[in-house]
Amino acid sequence: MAGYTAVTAEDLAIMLETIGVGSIEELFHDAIPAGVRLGRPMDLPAGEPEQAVYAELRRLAERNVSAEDEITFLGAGMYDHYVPSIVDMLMSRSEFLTPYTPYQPEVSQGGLQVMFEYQTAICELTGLPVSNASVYEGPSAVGAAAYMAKLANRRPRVLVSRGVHPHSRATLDTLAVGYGTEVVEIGLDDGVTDLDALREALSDDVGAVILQQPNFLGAIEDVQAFSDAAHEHGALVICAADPLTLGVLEAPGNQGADLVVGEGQSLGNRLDFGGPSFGFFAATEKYIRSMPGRIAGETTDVDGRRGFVLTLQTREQHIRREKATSNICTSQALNALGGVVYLSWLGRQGIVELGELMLQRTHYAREQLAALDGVAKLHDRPVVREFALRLDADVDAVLERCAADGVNAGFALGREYDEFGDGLLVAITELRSRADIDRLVEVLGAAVAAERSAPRAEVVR
Amino acid sequence: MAGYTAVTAEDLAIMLETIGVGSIEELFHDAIPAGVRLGRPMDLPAGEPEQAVYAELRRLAERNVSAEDEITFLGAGMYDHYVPSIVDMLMSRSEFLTPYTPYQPEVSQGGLQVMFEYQTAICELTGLPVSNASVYEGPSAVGAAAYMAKLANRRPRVLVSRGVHPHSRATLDTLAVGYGTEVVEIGLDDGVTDLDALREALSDDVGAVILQQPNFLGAIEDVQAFSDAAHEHGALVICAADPLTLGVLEAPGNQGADLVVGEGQSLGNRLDFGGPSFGFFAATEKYIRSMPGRIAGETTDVDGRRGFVLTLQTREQHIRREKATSNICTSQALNALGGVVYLSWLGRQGIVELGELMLQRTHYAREQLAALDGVAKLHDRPVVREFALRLDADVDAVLERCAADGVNAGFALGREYDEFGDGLLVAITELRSRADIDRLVEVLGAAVAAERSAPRAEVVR
Amino acid sequence: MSTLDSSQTKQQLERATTIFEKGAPGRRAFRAPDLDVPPVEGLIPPASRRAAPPRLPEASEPEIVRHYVNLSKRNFDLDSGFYPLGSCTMKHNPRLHERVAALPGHARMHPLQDPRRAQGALELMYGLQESLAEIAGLPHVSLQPSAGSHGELAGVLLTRAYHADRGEQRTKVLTPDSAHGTNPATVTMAGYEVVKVALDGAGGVDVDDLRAKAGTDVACLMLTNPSTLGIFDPNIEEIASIVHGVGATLYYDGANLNAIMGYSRPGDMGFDIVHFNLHKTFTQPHGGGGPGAGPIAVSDRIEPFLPRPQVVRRAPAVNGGRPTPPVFELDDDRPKSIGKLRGFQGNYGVFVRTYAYIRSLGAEGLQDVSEVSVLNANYLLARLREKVGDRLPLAFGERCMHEFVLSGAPMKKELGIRTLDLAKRLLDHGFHPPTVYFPLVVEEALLIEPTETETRETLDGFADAIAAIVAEAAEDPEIARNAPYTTPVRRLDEAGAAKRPRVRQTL
Amino acid sequence: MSTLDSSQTKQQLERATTIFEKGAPGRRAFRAPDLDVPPVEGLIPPASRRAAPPRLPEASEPEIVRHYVNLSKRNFDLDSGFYPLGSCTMKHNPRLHERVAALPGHARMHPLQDPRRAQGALELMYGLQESLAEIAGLPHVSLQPSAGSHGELAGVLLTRAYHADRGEQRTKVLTPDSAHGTNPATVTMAGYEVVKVALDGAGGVDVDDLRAKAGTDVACLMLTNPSTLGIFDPNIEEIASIVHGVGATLYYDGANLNAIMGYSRPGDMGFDIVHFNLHKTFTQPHGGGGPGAGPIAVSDRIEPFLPRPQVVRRAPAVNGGRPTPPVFELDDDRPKSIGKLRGFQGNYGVFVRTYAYIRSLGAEGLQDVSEVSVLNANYLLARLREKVGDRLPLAFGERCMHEFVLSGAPMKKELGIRTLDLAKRLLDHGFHPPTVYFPLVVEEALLIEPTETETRETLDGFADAIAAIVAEAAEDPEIARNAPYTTPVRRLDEAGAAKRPRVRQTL
Ligand SMILES: Cc1ncc(COP(=O)(O)O)c(C=O)c1O
Ligand SMILES: Cc1ncc(COP(=O)(O)O)c(C=O)c1O
Repeated sequence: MAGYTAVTAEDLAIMLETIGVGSIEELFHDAIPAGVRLGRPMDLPAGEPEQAVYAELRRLAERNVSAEDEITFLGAGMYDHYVPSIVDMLMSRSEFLTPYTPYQPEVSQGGLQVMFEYQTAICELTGLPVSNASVYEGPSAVGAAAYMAKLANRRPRVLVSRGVHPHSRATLDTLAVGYGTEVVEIGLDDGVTDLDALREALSDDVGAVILQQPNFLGAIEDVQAFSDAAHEHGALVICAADPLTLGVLEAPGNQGADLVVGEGQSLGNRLDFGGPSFGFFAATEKYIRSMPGRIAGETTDVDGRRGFVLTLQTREQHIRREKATSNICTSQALNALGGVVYLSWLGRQGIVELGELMLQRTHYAREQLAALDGVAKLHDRPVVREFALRLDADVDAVLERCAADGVNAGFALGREYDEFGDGLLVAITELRSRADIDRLVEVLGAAVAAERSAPRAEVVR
Repeated sequence: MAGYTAVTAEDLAIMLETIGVGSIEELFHDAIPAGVRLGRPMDLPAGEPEQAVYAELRRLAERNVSAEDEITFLGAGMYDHYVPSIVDMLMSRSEFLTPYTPYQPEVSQGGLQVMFEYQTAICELTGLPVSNASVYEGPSAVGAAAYMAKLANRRPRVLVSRGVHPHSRATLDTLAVGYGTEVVEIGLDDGVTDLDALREALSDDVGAVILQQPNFLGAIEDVQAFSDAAHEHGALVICAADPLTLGVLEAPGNQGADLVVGEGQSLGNRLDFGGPSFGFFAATEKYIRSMPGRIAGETTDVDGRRGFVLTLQTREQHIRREKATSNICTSQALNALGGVVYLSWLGRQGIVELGELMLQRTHYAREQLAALDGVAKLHDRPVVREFALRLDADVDAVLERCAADGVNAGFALGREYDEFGDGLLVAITELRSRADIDRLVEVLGAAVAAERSAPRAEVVR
Repeated sequence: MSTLDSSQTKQQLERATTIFEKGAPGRRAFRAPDLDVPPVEGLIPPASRRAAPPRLPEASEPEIVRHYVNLSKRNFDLDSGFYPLGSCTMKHNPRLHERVAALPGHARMHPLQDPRRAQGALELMYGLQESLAEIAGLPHVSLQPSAGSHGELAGVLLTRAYHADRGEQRTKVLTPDSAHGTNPATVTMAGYEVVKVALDGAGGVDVDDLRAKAGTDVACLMLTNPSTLGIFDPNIEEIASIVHGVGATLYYDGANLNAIMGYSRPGDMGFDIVHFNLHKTFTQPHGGGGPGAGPIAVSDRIEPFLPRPQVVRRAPAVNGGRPTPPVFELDDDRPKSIGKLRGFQGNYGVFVRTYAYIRSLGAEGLQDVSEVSVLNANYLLARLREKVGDRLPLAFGERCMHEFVLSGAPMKKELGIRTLDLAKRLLDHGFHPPTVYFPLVVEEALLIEPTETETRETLDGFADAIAAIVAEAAEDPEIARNAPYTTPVRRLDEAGAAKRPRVRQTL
Repeated sequence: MSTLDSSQTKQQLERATTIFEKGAPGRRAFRAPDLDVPPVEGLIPPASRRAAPPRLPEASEPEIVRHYVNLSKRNFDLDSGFYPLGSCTMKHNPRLHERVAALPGHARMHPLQDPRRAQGALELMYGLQESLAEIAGLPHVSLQPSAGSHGELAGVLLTRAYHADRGEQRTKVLTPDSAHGTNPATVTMAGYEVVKVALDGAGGVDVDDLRAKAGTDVACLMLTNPSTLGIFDPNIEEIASIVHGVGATLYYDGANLNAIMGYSRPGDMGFDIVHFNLHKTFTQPHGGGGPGAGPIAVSDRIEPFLPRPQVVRRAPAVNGGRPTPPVFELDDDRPKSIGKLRGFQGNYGVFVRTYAYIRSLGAEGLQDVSEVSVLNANYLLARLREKVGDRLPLAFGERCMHEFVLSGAPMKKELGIRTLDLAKRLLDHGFHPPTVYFPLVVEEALLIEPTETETRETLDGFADAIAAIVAEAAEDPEIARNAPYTTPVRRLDEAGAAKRPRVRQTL
């Protein structure tokens, strides 16, 4: 057994005497009715020393093929970026890692100021004046945004682009059942949201329209056109965005979006097989009192010193309970710290340079790949860091061949889009060099060629 | 180029103006005579961004077969122990990682108290009343100890057991040339220092005798007998010890040793391909003013608060210069912190339990291995955590076969001892389970068998 | 003796400056990799191209490090001191967990990796599901929810799906007064009406009130047990049977599971759904407000509706006589599922830590956790009763589980200091205060949860500090009323902050 | 306003307690793995068996963590503030280096691993040797020495071996007054006599004195350049030629290499041996007093004597047409070698960090380091002259390299505060003081080295603080004389500590 308790035999004797009971069991037996006592040890493996637990977790890690083990072009919502060492260092400082939510601001100025700085950075990126201090992650941020829209205008319906991440749409569907919003999907037209279809579906019953920038197929959406259409009907515009593209892409807040939300992982957070990362949530001034989650605000102390507090708490569950704007409590403060440290590290010029590098490499990769036999662009729209292809071969089989060559060629779109059963989504980051891309071209080209010449085998389960 | 400087164009202009020069070059050209200016860029690879440097260092790491990649029984002075996570965490705290030697005690109480605690732990382990705050590492600690003996009694000769680590003996030889001490080796007799030879070599010219506990062949030395013999001639007894065995072995300080020194790596320090780790250096009261290195002492401040300072600094180079007891300045404070954190984690009972575990597994491994065909004990002496075998087969070839099976069977004694060309030194730690040992038995047994049956090949370079 | 300013500490003298106020134009830490492909202009249509770079900080790496390291020193943290925040289970965060979570095979693992190449991650998640199921006494687990409140939302949505599947339309969810705010907030978000159940005189659910309110329009009862009063409800069996009797589901807020592991299980009490706070009971560091994870365990009748995907184990195939290892898969094919609550498979990094914790402690260790957490709470309670029992009486009963609630009402009345003042004054003593003004049912409440990882010496020191503050207030209440004095900033103007919110820096 | 004790900070109020004073009998953090072999009694002969367990601490893991985390907060550190400790090059320590050094392929690598399975480590060491050789302008490098002073010892022992090999017995080593204490201490340890060389009026070596003392009994000149006065010796070429003229070796103390990278090289100045302080110039964190590494670069004539083993590269073999990669080996077969200075191959973990640093910066970046370190020093010097030039004049000359020495003598005389007082008062301003009372040749010396990683704002702030202290002393010197006030402890009784040394805790 390993443990972190500290009760010695002497402690125990003194403590029991002080309490006035004869044994620890007594405390439990007095409190827990006999009918619901377990009465047997739990059936779990025996505890192990630290070295054994380390070995076990290493064993499991080695059963995974991580981005450290292959050249990966997998993206689709989370991206293999370089996490700078200072992010790890700061996130692992006890003073940031171990406190609770800053309920006592006098001894939480570090965390509170980090939130304030984070909010500032998110506002600047998104082009909106208000940000909260984080929500869970990207897809649930979309669901939370639609709920906020519901609270704001009580309209029964939201429209969501099919270019929005499938997980975001699925999450929205799930949550909307709860708060009673009807979700209507707007299809794609050649890689981007079908604006005509959107206009057609819009009405004064529509509380919000939701799009993603760049969209799931990597394409740049015309946010302004989207906003104009929606605003004509008084609908809120919710834009899910990839924050790391916002050094080169116009801020959605400057293109009419009322809410800009999204997945923050690309900002200095690990992949972690999907989490924890953070979601961001920014809005126009009007919605400041409808936001979910913690918000840090600047103020002064009794002596006039600058300080920070959790503010506008009357929105929140612990004050307003059933009337709260959200039920969120614990969110992702530490991950958001990682985000703002990353953005500070990247800096004003760096975020543009990084965006430009991704843009150029993505263009290069797209053109090189599309020139392969049996490979074509799925759409021709401008992209930033990810793009979709069509393969004239079984995508899964091609991916399997590439994997055998140490290359993860991307995401099989058929996993989420029936209409793109032949689709492959390829993501580029600053970690994928031209040499990596050339390798992908070589490996994918060979795999497609092999699949096209191979007699199509029966699919065996 | 990557860098950590912060001079913007505006900074530069202001700074140059303040200084009163027109360019940075001017500062250099004014100061450095033309004849010794380089006049060309240095011929080094171009600087790279963090991600590229990380990738390069990972590439190099992967060209190594570390203790993470094989089952290793390699010891011979450094051991693959589990380094608890709290050691890493504390060693990487900025507050411990980045300060200099504590020259300003008012803002260095953390580091100074750690030294004091470390010294306390080393005293307790070694059975001696005085410890310094660390020296570089094990072998040079032996050299430093002999120098201290020289300063103490000015005698021209030291005797050193052939059971002392070959690197310690080599270091002693190198340094003794400098301070003009003659080094005479005392041979081994059935695995331990030949006491008769020692007694014979002793005279009143001998300033110190040096032994190692357990010795390089893993055997427990009779420190008391050694001390008694040496003290008869007024020679100092210097015992190099493996500190992690001192939970089960008597403290050399209780067996007459005047100085106990050694390699601290086994106390919570990484292997690091040989360093940095730390050396420890403990002595009887008499030598407190002859010690090398920093020593922390307890004192009080002007208000009577308990505090710690570097003390007895008149021994040191920065005060006494050519009359100093040693030239050491920067030593191994951070590694010593790792050591005392490790010892705190291990604790009073833990160091005994760990010693006992090694003892039992070592015994098991030794008996199992010695029972193999073509394998015999090199000596029959009691051992704690390491033991020597003789193989009836080419040792290097056997090691190579074992390595191919993922097992590093140990250290070929022939690398350091001509007389043990058939010798293999096998080390056991808490990380080598019975299953690992059984695997070694299997693999080594097969390797020896294969070598014995194979026609002896010509040695090809 | 003269100091820089004898009335202020060094931290107090430093005006807080943000990272945006540091640095200088042109400074930077990041260097981009060289552009290694032929550059092409105009890849982004002008209307979509950002005109000016976002005004992010411009600072060197050393400046950034120093800024955040110094900021960190303006936080109180668990690695530095006692943090008895009730309902939050501020127990020691083992660093082993950070080490294993950082292994590249976990940390740099893409969530959409082909499951055949993610067997380690899936095996871990499956193993964790199994362990949590055993701890909860409920057979099925979804790891997906991101925190406790997210688990609650999952639970109420599951309830909705369950009733809908049976063709029932229920409208109400019952929850007692002592419930955490997330409970009613969740109910609203999930489209139900909150109905409050009263407490009885002992702090438990008022069974008569429950019986009165439990009709067939009730979809669910949400209960925290032990409650936020630190009381294990003695009528738990009756409560369960009443709720079952009307066909509603039973939701167990597991925030307080730290009190009962190995002693009692929500499933055995008749509950259908329980959430775990892995960031409370299972040592995930709180990170100053997350991340966490809020897995749920459910009964058979709820299982069909669990979020997708679920991690499943396919029976090891027998391959030419030799059994192959089991294969783990992500099962997305769940026709009755409520769907997804978030992206991907949940906060895997948190699962790694929890898995490591459960493997470290085992059944015996987890039971020890509960034993010592209850022992420590009762010991601290006894010490406080002995010292300040008249001024800060226990709100209900005689003993407690892993936490307890004192009322500051007599102190307020007799000494003229409020619970808030006591809390602030504790800061000067180097302790983090308990949770204050929660649960709402106790006047001037102090909710104290010491956790099992604290020593007796620490508990004694805390009791002494409380006693000293109470004694001090008897002399001079102004001292506490104006506390704290030694913190980086003193009492802050929260009302002003809310009135004219400044939630970002003007750049 | 009333506080706990208005005249003391929280840290000052806490009595320092050691880890041995914490915990309680029976507490523990470590759990041993189960004994998995049949236990055998009596494996250690009774006389060698320890009778009672060593009285190590008995504490739980949370207690240990809290103890050391709190202790850490009683340190000033470079990640929190300016640390202009002259001659120590307290530059930013990039965390990238800690990350890469921790990779198991480096960190968990046994030093006696078969070199064929240690090719990464050997390639790294070889690459580092090459880089250091280029930076020094000397063709051969040994990485073995553990610190600067160890490098010095290596250098003087090499000198001895060199002369011995030529059949010469020389007895003296020259070193100027401004030398660091390790220089003369090393000379003694290596069995030579120290002969001091005077300085000229400009702070350089007095060439006449040198010429007078440079006889054929001189084995070596040890010189620091730029000197510890921050002065690049203008007569360096003449100095070298005088020393060469008498057949002695030239040893270059490279502690100050940060000033000249890319501008000038010891080898090109005629030196035979130079040591590097990887913990100064190359960012290895100082760790509160180590670890460091002190590699040496040497000329051809010294090379045969270098310590063993050396890392060598065997020319890539051509294997059936395809060239195989180069193979790195440890060459132990060096008949003239002075032998070993320590175990194994040196402080490899430090080499990893240095290698990463050199790869990050490249030639251009290292030159930038020197440029900005000199720029920053001259800027700070200019600011200080402007503000306090009369009270704290520059000891020699007008400008400096990467550091400079002020004399506190006028301040002492005119204001009645010593350099020590100024240093202690700086602590209250949140700055680490410069090196004080060194070099010895300057009265009341302050040796100030800002390094290249500090911003202009920080330098300005430091200059302002010095000016404020000087101004304050003009008003009331007692303030500085009794400083510091805000540190965890105030001035300590060092004399008492040395008189009755308590160097361990009585258990
Ligand atoms: C009783 C109780 N329920 C629910 C929650 C909400 O959990 P989370 O913060 O993980 O969303 C909390 C958190 O404080 C709690 O104490
Ligand atoms: C000029 C000079 N030489 C030598 C040394 C000694 O270096 P180390 O501390 O690495 O032994 C120092 C260290 O302060 C120094 O400043």
